Amino acid sequence: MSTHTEITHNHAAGDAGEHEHGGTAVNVKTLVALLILTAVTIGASYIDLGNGNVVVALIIATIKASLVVLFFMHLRWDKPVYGIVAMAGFLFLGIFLMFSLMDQDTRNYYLPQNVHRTEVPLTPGTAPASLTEILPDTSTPATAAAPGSAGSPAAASPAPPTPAPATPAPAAEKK
Amino acid sequence: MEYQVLTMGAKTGSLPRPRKNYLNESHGFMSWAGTLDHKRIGIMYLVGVLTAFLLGGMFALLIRLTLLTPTHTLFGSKTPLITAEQYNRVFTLHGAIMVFLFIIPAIPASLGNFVLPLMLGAKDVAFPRLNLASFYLWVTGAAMAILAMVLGAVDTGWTFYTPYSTTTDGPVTLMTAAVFVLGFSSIFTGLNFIATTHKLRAPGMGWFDMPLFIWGIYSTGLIQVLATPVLGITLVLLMLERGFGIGIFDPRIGGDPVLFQHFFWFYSHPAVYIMILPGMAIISELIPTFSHKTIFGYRAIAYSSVSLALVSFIVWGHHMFVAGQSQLATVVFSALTFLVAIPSGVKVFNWLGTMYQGNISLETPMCYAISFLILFAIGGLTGIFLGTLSTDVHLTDTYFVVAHFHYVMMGGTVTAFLGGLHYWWPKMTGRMPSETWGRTACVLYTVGFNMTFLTQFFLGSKGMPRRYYNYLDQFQPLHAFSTVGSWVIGLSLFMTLAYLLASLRKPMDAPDNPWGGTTLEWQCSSPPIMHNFEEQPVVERDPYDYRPVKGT
Amino acid sequence: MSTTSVDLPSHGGHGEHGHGLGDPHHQHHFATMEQQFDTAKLGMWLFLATEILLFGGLFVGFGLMQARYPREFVEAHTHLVRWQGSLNTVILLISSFTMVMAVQSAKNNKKQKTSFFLVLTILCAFGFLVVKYFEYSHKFEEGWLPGKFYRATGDSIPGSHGYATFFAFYFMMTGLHGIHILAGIGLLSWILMRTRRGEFSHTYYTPVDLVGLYWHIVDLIWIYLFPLYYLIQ
Amino acid sequence: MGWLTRIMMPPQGSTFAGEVDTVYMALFWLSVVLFLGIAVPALYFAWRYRYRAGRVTPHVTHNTTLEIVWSVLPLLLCVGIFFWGLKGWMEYSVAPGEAMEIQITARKWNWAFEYPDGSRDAGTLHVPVNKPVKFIMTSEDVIHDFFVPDMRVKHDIIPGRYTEVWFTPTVLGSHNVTCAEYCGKGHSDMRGTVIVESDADFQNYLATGGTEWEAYKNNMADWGKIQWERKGCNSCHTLDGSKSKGPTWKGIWGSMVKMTDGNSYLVDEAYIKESENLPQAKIVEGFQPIMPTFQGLIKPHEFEGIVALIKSLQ
Repeated sequence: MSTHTEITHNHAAGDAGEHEHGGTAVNVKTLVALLILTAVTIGASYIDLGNGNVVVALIIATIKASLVVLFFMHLRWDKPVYGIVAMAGFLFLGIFLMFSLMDQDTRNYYLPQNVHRTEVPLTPGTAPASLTEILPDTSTPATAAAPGSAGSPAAASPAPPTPAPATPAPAAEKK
Repeated sequence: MEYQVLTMGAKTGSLPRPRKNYLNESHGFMSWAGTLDHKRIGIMYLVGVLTAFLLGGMFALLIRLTLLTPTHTLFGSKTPLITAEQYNRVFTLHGAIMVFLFIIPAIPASLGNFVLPLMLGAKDVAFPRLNLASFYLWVTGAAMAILAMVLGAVDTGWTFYTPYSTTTDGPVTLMTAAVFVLGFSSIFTGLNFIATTHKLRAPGMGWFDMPLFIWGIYSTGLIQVLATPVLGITLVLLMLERGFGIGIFDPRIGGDPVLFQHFFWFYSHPAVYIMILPGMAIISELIPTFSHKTIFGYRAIAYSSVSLALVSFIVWGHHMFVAGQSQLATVVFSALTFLVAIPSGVKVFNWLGTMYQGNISLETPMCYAISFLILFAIGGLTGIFLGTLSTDVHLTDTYFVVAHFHYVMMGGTVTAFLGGLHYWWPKMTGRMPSETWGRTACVLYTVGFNMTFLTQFFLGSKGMPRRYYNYLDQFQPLHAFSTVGSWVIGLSLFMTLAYLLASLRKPMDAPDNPWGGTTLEWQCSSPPIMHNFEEQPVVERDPYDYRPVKGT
Repeated sequence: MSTTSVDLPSHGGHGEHGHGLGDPHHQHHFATMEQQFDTAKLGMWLFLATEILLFGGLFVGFGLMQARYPREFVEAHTHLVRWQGSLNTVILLISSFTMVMAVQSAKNNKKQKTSFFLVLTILCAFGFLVVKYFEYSHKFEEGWLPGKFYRATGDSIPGSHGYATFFAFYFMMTGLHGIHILAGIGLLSWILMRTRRGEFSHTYYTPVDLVGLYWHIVDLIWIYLFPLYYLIQ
Repeated sequence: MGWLTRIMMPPQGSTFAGEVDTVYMALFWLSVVLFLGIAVPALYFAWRYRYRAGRVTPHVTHNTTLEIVWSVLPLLLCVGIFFWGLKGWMEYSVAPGEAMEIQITARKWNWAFEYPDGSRDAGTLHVPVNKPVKFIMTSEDVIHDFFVPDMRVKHDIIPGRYTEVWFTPTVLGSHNVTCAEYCGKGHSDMRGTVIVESDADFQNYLATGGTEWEAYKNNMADWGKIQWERKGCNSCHTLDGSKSKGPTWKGIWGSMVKMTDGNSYLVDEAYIKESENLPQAKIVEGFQPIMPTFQGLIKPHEFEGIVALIKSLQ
């Protein structure tokens, strides 16, 4: 970068509504800050913070984005309306994300009590393996009423010893 | 030129008409196809959307005719008019054409394009090339949609719900691509109008000196810019799903069909306001002009336009109450949905407040405005049934919903569009359309509309699901009545088309300000000259000031 | 849509009515060049807002699918190569810097410097694409592909669709970003050409400024893509 | 007002219907009042203040009090309506714990119902009167929607996932089921019937195991093959003679089979019946005693079908 720093602030073109903002020095400083932040975020990713990693990464990304918007895109000096427009974009994106996540996170995934007799959605004829994994116990009241429920085909077929997904995956999953 | 003040409905007709106007400035095909003039682009858009309306209307009449009898036969014939597969394609085409090719561009891109710069006292929109590009994107999208129609048409419904749309046969990808292109046409129109409103207002015109039509179009632009990109990406995902099986929406490979609905309605609910806000904006012009009285609660109406645009982004989940979204989301979306009632109510009451103690002349545009008030009231009030959770469970996905959104989109937007068309027709063409025919058509339209769609509320309440080809015999009388109503609407619209076209054969007889309006577009000649105003107008008074001015 | 963005700055180029303030770029419906410049800039920012929402849709889809398949997504993240992402981040940041320098030079009537920085920016863009090429070909070899094309083996939850979904988003988001880079190269070359023809000066450099804004938003999107894909492992 | 409700809404068939109809009618009257509040002034003003040349209109720009009143009043009204609707929704969205569970599988373009005891039926749903019934629903292809107008319930059925809906039927007789989410060519023909019957009739119905098998009366081997898949026999027994965890069914009918205890037995109906109920009683040589009992899980006609299937595999 140092090779470019000899380009100095130009004072010649100061006429006709010229707004001289930023300039080489500011641009170089911004670039250096961005590169340092990149190094920081890469470094932070090697430290295991659990969910904190995502938060740290997104906070640093937001700082970097702000630097780009404020200095490279001149919002620091420009009319506020441009900033409002950009913020509106992010605001409505936030609304979209928030409400969709609200649905996703609070959704109830119902499961039939008698899962062993359920025809597997979409792939008839195969055992609903993913569902049997999720079900903690097949001796639910309804099946207990029918003697010999242990004879259900799904229970009889050896279930693959895979861990259950954290959220119930669609029953359509084939093994 | 001073802001010429017109008092108490003084209709000026004796101004000398300039020899050249935007219509006869230049001639030949390229002078239109390559024009950057917002007025010519507006006219081209008008012809385009009216053609789309005609086409979509034909499909509507065909749908109603098919549902006339439970056997879908006419005159004792044995074979049905159309089969179930054809019926599904017809209602899909009706919906897709009406929504994407007609209503969304109808008011902003045609009337808005023509009037917005005039009202602002500007010579053109901010980006004339982008304006023309937007029109050609519309033409491209329309051509693609027509091509898809010729290639067999799609049967997905205009909502493209997955996984039906990803598994059904037909040129779905082409149709989706058409809508994608139309989406960008809409974005560019909205973007252009926002920039125009910000930067090209006449000297002296502050934000609260703008006509309310501008506020409505501006709010519409906000939605077009902020919501339509999400439609774009949704359609891209849908195309990739069909083409490459990426599986975001496909439950077979781990996707979530309800996710598609979130994506789709995040656009398509705000899109409802892309349709209705310009309609409301026209009514906000018509009522003060024909009441010859200043608008009541200017700021409240202006704010309500913007707040409707904003609220429209946080209520999309009310399309999905029984679609498998979480119960919490359903309750939250229901609660937020009721917020819509407030700005809508504010507008309606302020319009009534404007009429109170006015001096109301019932010319054709005003007839449409009153028709709008009645139809939109029904559309809005039936929205309460659908926003309320317990009744929505029963009513959603039935003809009740069909009737509701036709009352809002057709009873609201199309009625306002017709009102606006008659209002600005003299400005656009320089001719006065026949008042007798106009009022007759308006009354016929209102009667026919209520015959067609009021009936459908009862059908829906009784449990008639929408998009049904076959129905139970018990619904036949109501369906038949609705079909007869559709003929009345059809008649009134053909009548309108006929007398509007007929008026073009007359010599130019429209005065510059036939209705006594106070906004800037009535300050230029009818039709306007190429660059709109002889001199840059300067605004010195409120937009709807009907008080007499000293010295006139 | 990227290609149509060309229209935004372009119509500043030819004032066909030519009765403005004497500047050939002045369009008749603007009172001053400054009003014209501000309007173009506002239009560009509005367009950038649509870009944010266009990409945003994919970010939302990614977030929702991540909530659905948290373990698969974390595992799939480890297949991405951190240094490649980091290198591309640095390349794009530098290109953003050269871009802003190009705009500054154009504003100050420095034709040579403008060209120089534009060329550097274009070179950075190609560098980015080269890294991307190696990244993609690695994914293709290993079968880490979207949706039904997913062929990789050795996942810890065999048969789960979470992996294919992750790579669907990976390819769509980086792919859409890559298309924007390509469009950016086109735009940069176009203003480079116009710079060499000497069309820009301190009174008229709108296209350079607007392409600069576009290029920065492409960088900005990558600033979010980078940690989201390469650093969460 | 009962007559008006009857004109406008379908017959009331469940415990939800009363609540939904009450809210509906309340909203109806509210809408009528508000509609008149808008339409009557609009038309009256148009007549009362009709155009007179030279009349000066007052210059009233706004009235803040009035505008606040007509913003806040609708808001309060809406809050009330929201909570009223929420009340009905809460009942609708949470099924009582003791509800009987019936599984619905929707596909283009029919309904399959499965009862807790494994009985199945297509198109016709039987439920006992005055008892809560919960439906766990899934789709095999596209999104469908289970809509019973008389019960005032409706819910989408989504492929790859289960959704739930419930009601307590209160009126004996048959009620229509329709699909309310567009699903293609046969969408409008995707109808069914809910038969609400007394508890005794319902138990009687279950004892016969549904009516689905009647379609196969003349071809019981096909019915047996369906059972072979559904009951999971296919996971251990093949039909083509190839080896699996259990003996193949091909060619065993009427043959003598050697057991691990050294004896041989004739494969006939009695032997198959014993294998179904007491699988560990006799183990075919060369196989492990891993088969679970199917006692009580196979209805007479299903057994008949399986026997017919084995007979056909000569």
